Amino acid sequence: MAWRDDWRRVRAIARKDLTTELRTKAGFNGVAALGVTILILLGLALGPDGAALRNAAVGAVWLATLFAGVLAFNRSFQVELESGALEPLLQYPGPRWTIFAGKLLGNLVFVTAMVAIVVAAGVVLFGVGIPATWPTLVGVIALGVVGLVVLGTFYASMSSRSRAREVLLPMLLFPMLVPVLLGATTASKALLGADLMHEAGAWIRLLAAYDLVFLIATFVAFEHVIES
Amino acid sequence: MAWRDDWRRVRAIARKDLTTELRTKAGFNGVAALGVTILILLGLALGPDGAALRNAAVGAVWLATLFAGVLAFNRSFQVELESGALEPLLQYPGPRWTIFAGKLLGNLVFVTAMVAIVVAAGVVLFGVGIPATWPTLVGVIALGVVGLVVLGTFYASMSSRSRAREVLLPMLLFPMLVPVLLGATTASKALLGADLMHEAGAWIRLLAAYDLVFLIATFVAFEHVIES
Amino acid sequence: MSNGQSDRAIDVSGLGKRFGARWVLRGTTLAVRPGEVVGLMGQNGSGKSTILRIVATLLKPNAGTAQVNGLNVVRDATAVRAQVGYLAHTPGLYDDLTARENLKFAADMLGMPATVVDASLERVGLARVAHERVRGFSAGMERRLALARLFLRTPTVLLLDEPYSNLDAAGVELINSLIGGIVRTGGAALVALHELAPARGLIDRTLTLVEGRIDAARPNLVGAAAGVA
Amino acid sequence: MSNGQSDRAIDVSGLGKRFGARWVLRGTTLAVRPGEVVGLMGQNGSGKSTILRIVATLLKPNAGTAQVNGLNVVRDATAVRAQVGYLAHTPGLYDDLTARENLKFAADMLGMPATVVDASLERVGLARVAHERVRGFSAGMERRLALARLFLRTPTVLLLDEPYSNLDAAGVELINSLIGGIVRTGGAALVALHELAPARGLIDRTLTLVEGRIDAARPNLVGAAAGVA
Amino acid sequence: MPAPDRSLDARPARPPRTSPWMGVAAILVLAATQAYSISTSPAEGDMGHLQKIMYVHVPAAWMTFLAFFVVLVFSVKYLWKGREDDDLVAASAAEVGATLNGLTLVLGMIWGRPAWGVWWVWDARLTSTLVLFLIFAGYLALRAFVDDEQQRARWSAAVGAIGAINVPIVYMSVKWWRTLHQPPSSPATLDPAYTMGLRINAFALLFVMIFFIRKRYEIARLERAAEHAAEAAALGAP
Ligand code: HEM
Ligand SMILES: Nc1ncnc2c1ncn2[C@@H]1O[C@H](COP(=O)(O)OP(=O)(O)OP(=O)(O)O)[C@@H](O)[C@H]1O
Ligand SMILES: Nc1ncnc2c1ncn2[C@@H]1O[C@H](COP(=O)(O)OP(=O)(O)OP(=O)(O)O)[C@@H](O)[C@H]1O
Ligand SMILES: [Mg+2]
Ligand SMILES: [Mg+2]
Repeated sequence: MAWRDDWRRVRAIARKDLTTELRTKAGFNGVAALGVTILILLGLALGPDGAALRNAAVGAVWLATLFAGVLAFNRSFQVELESGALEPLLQYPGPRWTIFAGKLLGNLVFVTAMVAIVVAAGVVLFGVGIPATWPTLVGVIALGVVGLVVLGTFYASMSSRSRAREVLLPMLLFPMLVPVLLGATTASKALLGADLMHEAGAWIRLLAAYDLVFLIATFVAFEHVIES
Repeated sequence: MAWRDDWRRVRAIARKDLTTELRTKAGFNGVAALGVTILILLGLALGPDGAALRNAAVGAVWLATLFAGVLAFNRSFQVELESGALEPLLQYPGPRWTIFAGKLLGNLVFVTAMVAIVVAAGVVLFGVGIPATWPTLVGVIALGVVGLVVLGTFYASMSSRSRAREVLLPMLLFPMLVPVLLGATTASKALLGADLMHEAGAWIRLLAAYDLVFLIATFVAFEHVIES
Repeated sequence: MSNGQSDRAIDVSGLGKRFGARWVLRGTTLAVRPGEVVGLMGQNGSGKSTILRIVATLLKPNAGTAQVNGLNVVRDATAVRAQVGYLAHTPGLYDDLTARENLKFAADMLGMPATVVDASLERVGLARVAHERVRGFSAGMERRLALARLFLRTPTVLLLDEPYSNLDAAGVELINSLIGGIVRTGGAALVALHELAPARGLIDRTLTLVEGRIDAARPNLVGAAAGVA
Repeated sequence: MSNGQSDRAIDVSGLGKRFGARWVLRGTTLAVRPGEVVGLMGQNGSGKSTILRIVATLLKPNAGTAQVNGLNVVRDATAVRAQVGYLAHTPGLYDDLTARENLKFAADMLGMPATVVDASLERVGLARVAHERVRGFSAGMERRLALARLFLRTPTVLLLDEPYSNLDAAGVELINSLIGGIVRTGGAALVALHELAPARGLIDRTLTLVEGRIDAARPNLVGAAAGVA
Repeated sequence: MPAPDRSLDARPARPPRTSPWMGVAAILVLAATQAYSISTSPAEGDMGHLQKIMYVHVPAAWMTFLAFFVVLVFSVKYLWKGREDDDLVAASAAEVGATLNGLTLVLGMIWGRPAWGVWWVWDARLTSTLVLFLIFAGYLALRAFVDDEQQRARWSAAVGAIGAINVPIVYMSVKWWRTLHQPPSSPATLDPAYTMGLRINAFALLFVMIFFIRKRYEIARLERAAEHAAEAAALGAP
């Protein structure tokens, strides 16, 4: 009973966020287009050398995901702050973790869709061959996305309410995501090289452990953080 | 007389924006720290190979400047939108170009200071040697910054008033900045290589022309754009 | 829901709140009995909204306690939220959702059935624009929609922060019927306002906030020739 | 400043405005003479704010014309801005600047000497918090600061959108003294409001907006037993 | 009037006071060790006396870790108990830790320039030290950008704890990232002649660290005490 109410809250929040994103159009298309644009800029800035580019492709894809993702997280709480909707949100009865779970769910859907587009663009633009191990690669991407979304949503819940939100979120988030970035790029590279399966395995375990640890830690911490 | 009034308006706007940035602290320190963080992320994403990194240094510095700069531009108009300050701003008498000029001036000061820090960090982190032609290099950087700020401020004046501002600005801006990015990176690389002075010369002329064209164009277009 | 001590719907005692170094509330003590409507008055910046926000669990006091139906607003915040209906200065709506979507969201969060949504929209007179986005709403339409949220369920305690502002005559009647409905079911209301006129007849007594405390010397404006301004 | 045809401070004729496909104003015609104070009434969402925003040059009409002292608000927008003082629903302040910095900025933009700033702060009763950031201001304090901007210079035409909301009795007096001052210097005021009580004595006549037009059938509320609600 | 509810914001009766002797002693030991080690230990082949940077560089790195561990402990404690003092200790430790972290970086870079010919290499230890610095720079930035004390305390406790949890993960990942490709260009292995000086110095720096954390904490406490005195006045008799 209580669980059903909570689940209804979680869904309501996720649905509201996704509706807003779709409604504002820029929301999804914009973030995805931005991811692709960043990818292209990275390609341009790193120079015209084909082999070097292919080498940098994986890193570029993850960086583009990261930068575009930050925008999504900030938006997700900013929508609450415009015209003071956060106060009513906090004033509803029901446990606070439902708010975090709802935001998390919305962001997860959003970022997953965006990553699909950025990865596709990366494959095309940088001429990356799809390896036989692609299901594992999808797993790596999923683990990376979860890590990104969990910490991104958590930090955005604070930064968006501070002065200087646009700046504070990446400042807090980027250093924390170093393991995700390294794990995801290195594992992806190994899988694309289609050789060092063992190497990828270690990184995948690291990513999974990372996701689990921070999923638990952020759920515990959120209740303290959301109070004003 | 009228000119003096207009100049007073320009200064008032720039001063107000810079005061707000300093006041919220995050403003400058945050954006600069973020630029450096992005630089480090680029270093991490591109892998541990020293020589490849040194090659990518110039591109990384310009990309970090670009990404951090976008935040500055967005902030500069967002401050008008919070609690509806844009309407009073538009309601003041006096020509509209003063608003653009004021914003431009504020952003120029802000981004110049940020670039100084990012460049210094880039020199240290990527082990770039400072060439004898460094005054020209400073000139290239200045031209790049002007191009970035002129277009950034102009597009932010529109995007910040749309829904989805955080996303729209980079979407509009990044493609427009491709010539600046290419010109600035290629010229900088040539000057750092300290050999192909002729190549740098052509790019510098391109940058200068680009800045001039868009400075004029944006001043003309702004009057139309800012009306609601 | 409420436990035994329900002889006081709202019980605020020795409340202290500071922002930075400045103390806005300095030991405010007030009580509202069930069935009672109390007007909270005071100059701009005197702390009316701050009191309401503390009782609504949105702000933590630095000293003193506040209780709603015997429940402490800090320790039993979740239980308090289930009993309190709060209308703020700002409407707190999602601009890119329609009026109906905004209310549906509130119903989901409150655990109310979806059927109450349309009834509530009808009641505040926004049924006609139910499927328009809130972004284009006028000031009064936004206030009405915020108000519609309070019609979704029947709280036992109402906290209204200058509810009459921006509303036309029909909107004023809405507020009064909301208050009247709560009082009839034995609930209580604390209403911050500057002018008694629109609420005339509904407010049982007024309290005036001066220097962060309820001023005992100020007359209870109700019953007196209460025209303000 | 104003050119010859100054027998009408505000002259709105056949004004049409639509948002998307919905026409909010459908040929509104109204005029305010110099020295006159006109109340603009109408239900929530009837288009009062829209008219004021058009006259204040913030919104372009889709049909019809609006003139201020004979100047067209679209063609001569800059000249109109120099003559109009507009108070909106929202205060439009910079949260991270202090009260004084906000006003100083306005003075710079208006081309007024810096000396008027402190006088204006004093007048609205915010001198005490002149060096505090606006972020922590109460609703009424923000309204007062927005009002202080209007005291920086003497416009010939005042456009006030529900000026009394959120203000305490002293704040209401401020608004009335602002209107009184303008009228005494031969200026005019168009005031959107829902309730005449706070302005009593100042408003010369009222116009009521119904379905996007001034309703000729509605009584001029001034002089009648004008209690609203 | 009833007494204010202290449970909301528990605080000790009086602020603590650290004897300045601790600081004086720490600095004296530090200075003495420098003098001793610089005079006795041989100048190293490649770098000469520049190598003495190590006597501060290495202990500073160790103390950085220790200080951030203190942040972790007191942040978790704050989230658990909600006592204001724990927040202040965590904040003090974070400031001191970030300073030591910055010192490690700067000294390392000054050292790296003659040793490796560059200011920076993307070595595992260097990179993870830098990331650690950024994590806690973010922590301090957060503290600077939030005005309300209770909110600041809760947020920074969460950020501090979660940041500290990440430290070993960052270290591991950066190490793997490096070592899987080429052997680390790590600093020269330690000559036993230096171990003694290093150990003494580590203790000296430990005392310096404790002294600064306590001093910083005391200042914060005194500020709060002043505010609480103002509170007592504000809430006193009508
Ligand atoms: C920015 C540059 C540098 C940074 C961030 C840095 C960081 C660190 C850190 C964090 C430690 C402690 C590691 C531990 O005990 O697990 C350390 C130890 C040490 N560093 Fe550095 N370092 C830098 C440059 C250098 C340079 C240039 C040298 C000498 C050529 C050097 C020599 C040492 C030595 C000898 C140790 C002790 C090694 C040990 O205990 O095993 N460091 N450094
Ligand atoms: N930017 C906009 N986009 C879409 N519709 C708008 C916009 N601005 C106003 N409207 C619509 O125009 C109508 C009139 O709005 P306006 O704000 O002028 O009303 P009002 O008379 O001031 O009402 P209130 O008394 O509630 O302030 C409303 O129905 C509103 O929905
Ligand atoms: N978040 C905040 N930060 C700093 N100061 C605040 C904050 N919120 C309120 N204040 C201060 O507290 C005081 C009381 O504010 P409050 O909003 O409670 O007043 P009010 O009685 O509701 O006034 P009004 O009639 O103008 O709405 C004001 O002086 C205000 O400046
Ligand atoms: Mg208030
Ligand atoms: Mg209106």
